[in-house]
Amino acid sequence: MTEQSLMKESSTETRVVNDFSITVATVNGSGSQTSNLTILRSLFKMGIPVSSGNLFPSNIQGLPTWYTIRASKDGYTARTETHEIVIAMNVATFAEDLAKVSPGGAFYYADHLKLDIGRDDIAVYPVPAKDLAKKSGAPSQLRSYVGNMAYVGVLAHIIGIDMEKIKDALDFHFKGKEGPVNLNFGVIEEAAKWAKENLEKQDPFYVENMEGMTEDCIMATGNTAGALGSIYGGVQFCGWYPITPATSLPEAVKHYIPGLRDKPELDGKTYAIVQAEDELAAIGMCVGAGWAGLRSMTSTSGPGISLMTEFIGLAYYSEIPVVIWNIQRVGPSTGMPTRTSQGDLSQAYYIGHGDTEHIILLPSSVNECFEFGWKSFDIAERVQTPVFVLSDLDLGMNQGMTEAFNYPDKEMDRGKVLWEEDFEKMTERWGRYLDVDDDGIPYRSIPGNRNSKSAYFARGTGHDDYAAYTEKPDDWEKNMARLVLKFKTAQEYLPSPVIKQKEGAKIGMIAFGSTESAIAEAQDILESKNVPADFLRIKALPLTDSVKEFIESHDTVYVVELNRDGQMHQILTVEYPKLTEKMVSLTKHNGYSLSAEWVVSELLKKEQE
Amino acid sequence: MTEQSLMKESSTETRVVNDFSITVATVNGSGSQTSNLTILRSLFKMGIPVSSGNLFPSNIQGLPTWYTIRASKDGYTARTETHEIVIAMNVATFAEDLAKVSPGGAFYYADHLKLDIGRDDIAVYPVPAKDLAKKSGAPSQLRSYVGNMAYVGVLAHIIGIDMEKIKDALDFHFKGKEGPVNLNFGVIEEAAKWAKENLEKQDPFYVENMEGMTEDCIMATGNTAGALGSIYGGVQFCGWYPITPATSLPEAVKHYIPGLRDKPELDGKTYAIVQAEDELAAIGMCVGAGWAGLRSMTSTSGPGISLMTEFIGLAYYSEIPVVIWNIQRVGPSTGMPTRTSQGDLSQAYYIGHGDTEHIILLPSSVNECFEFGWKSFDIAERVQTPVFVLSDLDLGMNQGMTEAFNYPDKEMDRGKVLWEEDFEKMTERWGRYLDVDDDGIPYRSIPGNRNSKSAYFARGTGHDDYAAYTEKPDDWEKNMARLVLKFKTAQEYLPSPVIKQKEGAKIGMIAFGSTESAIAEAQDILESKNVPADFLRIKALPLTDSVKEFIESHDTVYVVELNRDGQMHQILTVEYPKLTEKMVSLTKHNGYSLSAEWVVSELLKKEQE
Amino acid sequence: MAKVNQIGLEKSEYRGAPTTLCAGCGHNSISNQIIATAYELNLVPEDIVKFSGIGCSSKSPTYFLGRSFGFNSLHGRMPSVATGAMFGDQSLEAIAVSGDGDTANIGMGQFKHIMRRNVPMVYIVENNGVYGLTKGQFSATAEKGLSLKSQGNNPYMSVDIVMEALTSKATFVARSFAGDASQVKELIKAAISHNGTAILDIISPCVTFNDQAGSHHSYEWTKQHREMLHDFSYVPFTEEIHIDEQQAGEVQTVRMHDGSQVVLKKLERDYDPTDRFKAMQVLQQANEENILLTGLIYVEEDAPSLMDLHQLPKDKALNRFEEDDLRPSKESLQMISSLMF
Amino acid sequence: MAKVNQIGLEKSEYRGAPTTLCAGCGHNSISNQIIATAYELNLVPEDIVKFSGIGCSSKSPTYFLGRSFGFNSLHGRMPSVATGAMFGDQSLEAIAVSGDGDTANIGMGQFKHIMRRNVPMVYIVENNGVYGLTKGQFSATAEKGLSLKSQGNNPYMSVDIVMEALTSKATFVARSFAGDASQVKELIKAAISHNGTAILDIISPCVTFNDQAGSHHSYEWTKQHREMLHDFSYVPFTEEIHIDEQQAGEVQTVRMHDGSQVVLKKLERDYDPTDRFKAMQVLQQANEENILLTGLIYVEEDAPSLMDLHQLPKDKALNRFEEDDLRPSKESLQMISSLMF
Ligand SMILES: Cc1ncc(C[n+]2csc(CCOP(=O)(O)OP(=O)(O)O)c2C)c(N)n1
Ligand SMILES: Cc1ncc(C[n+]2csc(CCOP(=O)(O)OP(=O)(O)O)c2C)c(N)n1
Ligand code: SF4
Ligand code: SF4
Ligand SMILES: [Mg+2]
Ligand SMILES: [Mg+2]
Repeated sequence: MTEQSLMKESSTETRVVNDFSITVATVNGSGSQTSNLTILRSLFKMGIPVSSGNLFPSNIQGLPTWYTIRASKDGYTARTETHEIVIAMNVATFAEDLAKVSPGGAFYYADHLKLDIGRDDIAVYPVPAKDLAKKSGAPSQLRSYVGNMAYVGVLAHIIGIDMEKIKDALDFHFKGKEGPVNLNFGVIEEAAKWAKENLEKQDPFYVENMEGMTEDCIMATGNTAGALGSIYGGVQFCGWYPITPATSLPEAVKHYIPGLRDKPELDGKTYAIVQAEDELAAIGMCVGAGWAGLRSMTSTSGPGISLMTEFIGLAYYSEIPVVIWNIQRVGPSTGMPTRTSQGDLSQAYYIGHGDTEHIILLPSSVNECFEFGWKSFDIAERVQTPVFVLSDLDLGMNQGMTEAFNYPDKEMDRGKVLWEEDFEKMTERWGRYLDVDDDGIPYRSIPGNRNSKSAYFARGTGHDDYAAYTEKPDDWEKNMARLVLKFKTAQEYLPSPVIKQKEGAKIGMIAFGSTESAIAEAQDILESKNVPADFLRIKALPLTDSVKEFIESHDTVYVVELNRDGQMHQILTVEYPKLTEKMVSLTKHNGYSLSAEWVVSELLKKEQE
Repeated sequence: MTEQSLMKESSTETRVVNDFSITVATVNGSGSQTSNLTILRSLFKMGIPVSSGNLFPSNIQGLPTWYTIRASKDGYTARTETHEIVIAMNVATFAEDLAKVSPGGAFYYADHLKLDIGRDDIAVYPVPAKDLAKKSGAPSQLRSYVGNMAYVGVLAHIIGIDMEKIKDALDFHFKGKEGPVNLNFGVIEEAAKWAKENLEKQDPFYVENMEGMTEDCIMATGNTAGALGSIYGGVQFCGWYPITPATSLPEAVKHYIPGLRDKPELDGKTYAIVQAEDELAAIGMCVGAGWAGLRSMTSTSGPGISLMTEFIGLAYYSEIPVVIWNIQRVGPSTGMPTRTSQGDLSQAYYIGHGDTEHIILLPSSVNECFEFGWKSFDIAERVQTPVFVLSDLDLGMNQGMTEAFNYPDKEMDRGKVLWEEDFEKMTERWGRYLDVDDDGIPYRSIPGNRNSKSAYFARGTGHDDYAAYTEKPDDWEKNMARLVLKFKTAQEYLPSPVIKQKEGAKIGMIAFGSTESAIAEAQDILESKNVPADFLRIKALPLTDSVKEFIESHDTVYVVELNRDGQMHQILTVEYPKLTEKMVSLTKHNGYSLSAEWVVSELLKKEQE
Repeated sequence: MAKVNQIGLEKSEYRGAPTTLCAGCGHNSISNQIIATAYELNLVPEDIVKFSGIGCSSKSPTYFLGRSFGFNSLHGRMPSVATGAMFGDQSLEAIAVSGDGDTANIGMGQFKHIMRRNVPMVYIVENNGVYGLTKGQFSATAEKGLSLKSQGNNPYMSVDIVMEALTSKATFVARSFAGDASQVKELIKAAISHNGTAILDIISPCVTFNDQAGSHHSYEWTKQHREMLHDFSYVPFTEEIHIDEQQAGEVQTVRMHDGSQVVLKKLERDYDPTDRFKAMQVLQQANEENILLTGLIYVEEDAPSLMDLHQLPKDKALNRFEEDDLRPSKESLQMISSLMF
Repeated sequence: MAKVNQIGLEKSEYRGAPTTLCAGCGHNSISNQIIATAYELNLVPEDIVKFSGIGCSSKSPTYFLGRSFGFNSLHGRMPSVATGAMFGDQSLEAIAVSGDGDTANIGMGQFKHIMRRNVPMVYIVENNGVYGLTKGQFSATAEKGLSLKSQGNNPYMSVDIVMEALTSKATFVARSFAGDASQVKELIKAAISHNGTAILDIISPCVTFNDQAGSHHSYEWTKQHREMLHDFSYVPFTEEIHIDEQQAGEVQTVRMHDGSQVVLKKLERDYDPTDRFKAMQVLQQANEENILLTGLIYVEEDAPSLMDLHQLPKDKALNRFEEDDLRPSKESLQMISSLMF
């Protein structure tokens, strides 16, 4: 550190350490991802809890994109409404980015963007991106990419990122390949040096190595975690069709599965991954595979789910296990493909014509994406029905800090499946849809079973206990009533809600999925404002009784979610009609992930009403 | 009439006149339809209120089918649980049909089915179907068809159907063609003569000419009525795909439209009907046509609706008028294609990923199918959104007595459409999605408008007031909030609920669609049991305030519907969370239409709880 | 005692439930030939799996092979269901039945894509030019200009299943006529021996809605305009082929993947079913001359099937694998975690 | 003053919003040729309507003809939307843009069926062998065996858009290459003159995901393996054609529906674009020789379009009819009621 900056440092009363956000504004396709990940990873390696959010456009190259890193010594990972540090590399959004900086914040900008600053409530740092890129000797098509490394260096110097950790981050990124590591690190060092020589610290933001918060953590996206979870869940078939933001999940399955599952002693693969021609075919293949006894999954987003409607109804009614990931983006329709949402909840719960009901798992963290990756298969096979895993773009595509994945703590549950030996022992007549155990779940046989009593003709048309076609009114009713019972039984196999209590809380919050981080942070803020609130997070639908008890035991319960119509609130209303007076819906739906600030202010507004 | 039967008649204390049901059991594809329609029509021509129900299998030929005619001097048209007269022509269901006959009822059977009767609580009449068919001299492939005329004749004699009216019915059926009329009438007369000579009246059931109930009525199916309504509504484009029970609607459009709409002064057609390759293409064409300013419609059933999900979301969000008839059958999945249901209500209301909401019209009678046929276009174009018309198999495919169609009492409402002259006058900048009138409904222009300011690029992606692509959070929120307002505005264009009151009623019933007849009958029965109940029939969703008032003003309101999960009850719960304590769900879902008996007994059971 | 085949099964053991299709429907004849094929080839019913979509044709798998698993899926979506299911047990033999509406209208996309992937299955299109089950509307295979009383005139160009299959590079393409029991049967046998998607376009008249004399899918028209490409017979790999010296020049044999062979005796034409492009040419000509060519139109025996491409284990069905092989070790997860920066 | 065309419009009036596609993307070149075509043919922008599905290619209609209506519809479903919309105003000229994924994967069914109906429109497939917008997965037109770093090897057989169009009896089929501006432009002009579905398969390299030298959709491969069927030029009906006597034997002219003509000058091959079957043959051969044939591959000018089949009024757009013509009289309803026994 230079003397100057040392001086500055000691003179700054309001030194802010490890608790601010950094937003980088660039053009997509310009190669800023490596730079941003390098910052993120080096902070993480310094022991600082971090999270990231990538706000990118729905095209491939040339449009504005923003990458935000939040460093939070307290471990908060939600989006914040304030922008302490903004790095402006895109001329098109320069003014907007400048305006965004919180008073007292810091503004870095590529110095070839010769634009007016005109704000004196912030610190301003130029970044000599173009010069350094030129100096680096990188070939011209790589210049903007290398130029992006310049802001890493300048930022590193000004806020004090540990250079060793930057090296580690680059090493990781380039899988140890020396060439690119050195090239990039060279530029970063150069930039840091330049900053040291030319810039003066004017803002209060610092990072420092810390301990105790990230040691057991890893960093991954929800989609990678979901893919790995699926692999550890024994996925055997994945039929899918590309769609943002769901694509990276099956692509990660494809990437990781050979290394994890191919074994020399097997004379072939224990899985198949097929990129289908569209979502109807993807789910059709999955339903076929699920029927044929494979652990089968697909991953898509809203438009894909809509196309799958007919097949999901078939799977519900013919009772075929299949796991469907919906990485939600903003709908209706094509909507905003690169923005996050919790808007497909009701659709998943009720999808299909006729009376239906579906199991939904609601992961809230990268870690839980892994967990539900494997659990979803157990549940689907146990209950013999489609299981949705509702993630979202924010959780699925952004690198998030998370506890290391836990190895499955249960043996695989393949459900009620009968093989040859079971049929040989059987004395009664087997019926595919016969409720033997009074739990609504029948026993199934699987094609390939060579026992001559095991075969049946699966169908989406009316069928009786023995899978025979029927139009008899009583057969229909009986079967549909059994399905209701089956979904009651299902509850015992579903993850229970988690409750975080605050002392003296009379009010509660209910939420689910990726908003957990914002709600948990809001809980702390509310506590500090003397409005203690308990928090129940729903992990699955259909609901279990503890949700009801939670509502009953509070004066008011705020149901907070990222959609327009308050879909979870609607579901709770239908399920607990007697408790409707206690429930208040809080919704936000503009494509951004939830912030604690918004939750706090909306809730307080309602409390005052 | 013979002396004998006259004698019998006068000695019968419990003479039952114009108030019983006739069920004919045959094999499908055997040509019994003409016979059954002849009975139905002749009773109708006698002035007796009649209704019919056809319980047919999902195949083309060779399986059991039952046709029921209800004659009701009081004008009740719902299905009844009792079978006063059963005509058994099918050996496969003989025993079952025999068992069905209500004690004191009458059983007619084809006398070549030499089976045991073994019941002495009913009247039994053989029908010499085979002999008469042979005698008729009809070619052999027509014998079973002609044989069916035999039961018409025997029945006619025993219950006293007016032979002139039978002639009228045949005349109508064969469009006056003498050959077939005489052939069929010959067989019927022969059979009646045979009956007169060989049978003795043993049952109390009679028909008699009556007046005052059917004079203003016609007889049609809901699908024919819907087709005609659409034609009078000015349908310009119909894109469809065959599916039971929705097929006959577009087929009727195709049948009737040339005669009604082709005019010599026009050099072409004012409509186009395209049988698409599937439902995705059908709705796609309709959305294209609706966008291009045509009154556009489709007709399908559950599986087709499921396939249309993505397109309906697009139409909702890009605000394109289109009318979608769903002639409901039993789902989920392929379910029971030839059985009736109200199981697609929730699906229609919420269909699509993301937050959506749709307008639904709920016709309860053949006449209302006509009315909603034309009104649906006015509403769709006014609100610029898809409009569902939810009919069902029972209403759509069965011949029902109905008031004659009323000519539209309003001019066509083409909604807020701007043509060249409007743009020429315009001073402000036009925005496709700009809320000029503060009612949430923007002004639209239509392709083909040659004013250079009129063009816009329609899209299912995020758009601003001017239809430009946007990912801005505020744009998204603003537009979605406007859609909410638009659907509030929509209420004023929707048909209001109808209420039928009973004196002193403290309880109410809410129902919709084709169950009206059963509920109205139940109301009378309940009244006779001193349980007066008011009845509100919902004609459209979103709900209007009078529904709320109705619930508020009763102690208990029974929401009666033909599905498993009580879908309307769920919607009411979501819409009126504060009134949930008052609402009780009554559901039945086995493929049969509702009977008043069931409604009464279920309601009384609940009342006693 | 009833006659049994080499594995001791009576023919009745290959039947299914009684048909509910119309008397005289072509689909019933095809069901009978499937039954006969399975009986004559000594197939174990439990080694077969059936697939169908929705339609009269798609109902028919209920009426054969009652001891085989089957899936009556969704309208037009059978190909995807079959694709997924065939991964379950790669030793199963798939027999799929679809209709012309199911395949060429709503199912066009999946039909085309299953051929790209060469999913191992016999894919029979019971082609009657109409939608039987929904009462006689035109399907995409109805000839342009066909007039039906309840439907008027068909204004649109027709789809030729065989040409579509050839264009999609299907590895086995044949056409037959439900009225020709022996040709249907021999072709199904060959199709079963094929390792990949075997498309069989079988004209199967709908006697209720499209059997009037002029219709290209009627018994009468087909009988009159049909021409056989060759005299076709199937020889199981257990039997030897005897060919007269005299006949030698007149006969072509094709060796199927499972070792069986098909013997093609020359009739009018010189026809080589291993040349896809010639096949298209001959067909196109025949179409122009209003001739319906039947027989084995194209076969390619060395293309890998989908299961080959995905390198499934040879000895054990994928659906028999258990936790041991499906869940990676605990150590591997630690290794992976350490990679998750 | 900027140059204007015969109807007084500057070229800029045919442009749209600035492109958001990658620099160098083939799709941008095609947009430019659409703009040039419309300008040169003196088309009134308001007489054109644009359609697309979803993809980078399908975004491109935003970037041309900003004064024309357009509909950016759903992935793979543009054909149905266009079909319905074209009934609205039958005097409009439709220009549709799709991608290979949009057309040959999810859209295969609608693509095939629009050709059966001969919907009047220019249907451009901007064919790059990958899904650009979702970052480079294989589409169905990717050649078998194509290897991409992030995707591995493409195991499935490829779809040939032109062969599909020929099999589906499309009435106008052409192929070109985004890198050949003048051929693209002349073909679009001819396509616009065509009364029916005009399929243009244009190889349009994705510089971001599939432009490596070996790929059959790269600039380099296409440039090297391309062969023109003929020297193609379009002559508007306002101009006369002059053909040297000397050239006479070398030249074929095809009269388009609107009176314009296309002039085909013989190059290497003797090629007659009015013989569908020959076209298939020539293409198939070229495929085997690894040659990409470009030019007007097939044209049939006398087939009725969908609008002809539906006998729409000639003088007035269907969407301009009002209550008078659309609602039958009160008397007619009484008449109908009396028929409702
Ligand atoms: C999604 C969907 N749309 C429509 C239907 C109604 N439907 C049942 S069978 C059928 C057509 C069958 O035609 P084809 O495949 O030719 O079989 P065929 O009856 O002629 O043997 C249709 C449209 C359906 N079951 N599902
Ligand atoms: C129903 C649906 N599925 C998936 C997607 C995601 N998606 C957007 S574009 C695209 C592929 C586009 O490929 P192509 O048509 O070849 O166009 P290109 O981008 O290559 O020009 C996909 C799969 C979507 N928008 N909608
Ligand atoms: S309707 Fe036609 S296709 Fe269906 S069973 Fe009858 S004859 Fe066969
Ligand atoms: S990703 Fe490919 S197709 Fe998309 S804009 Fe870039 S170059 Fe074009
Ligand atoms: Mg058919
Ligand atoms: Mg592409």
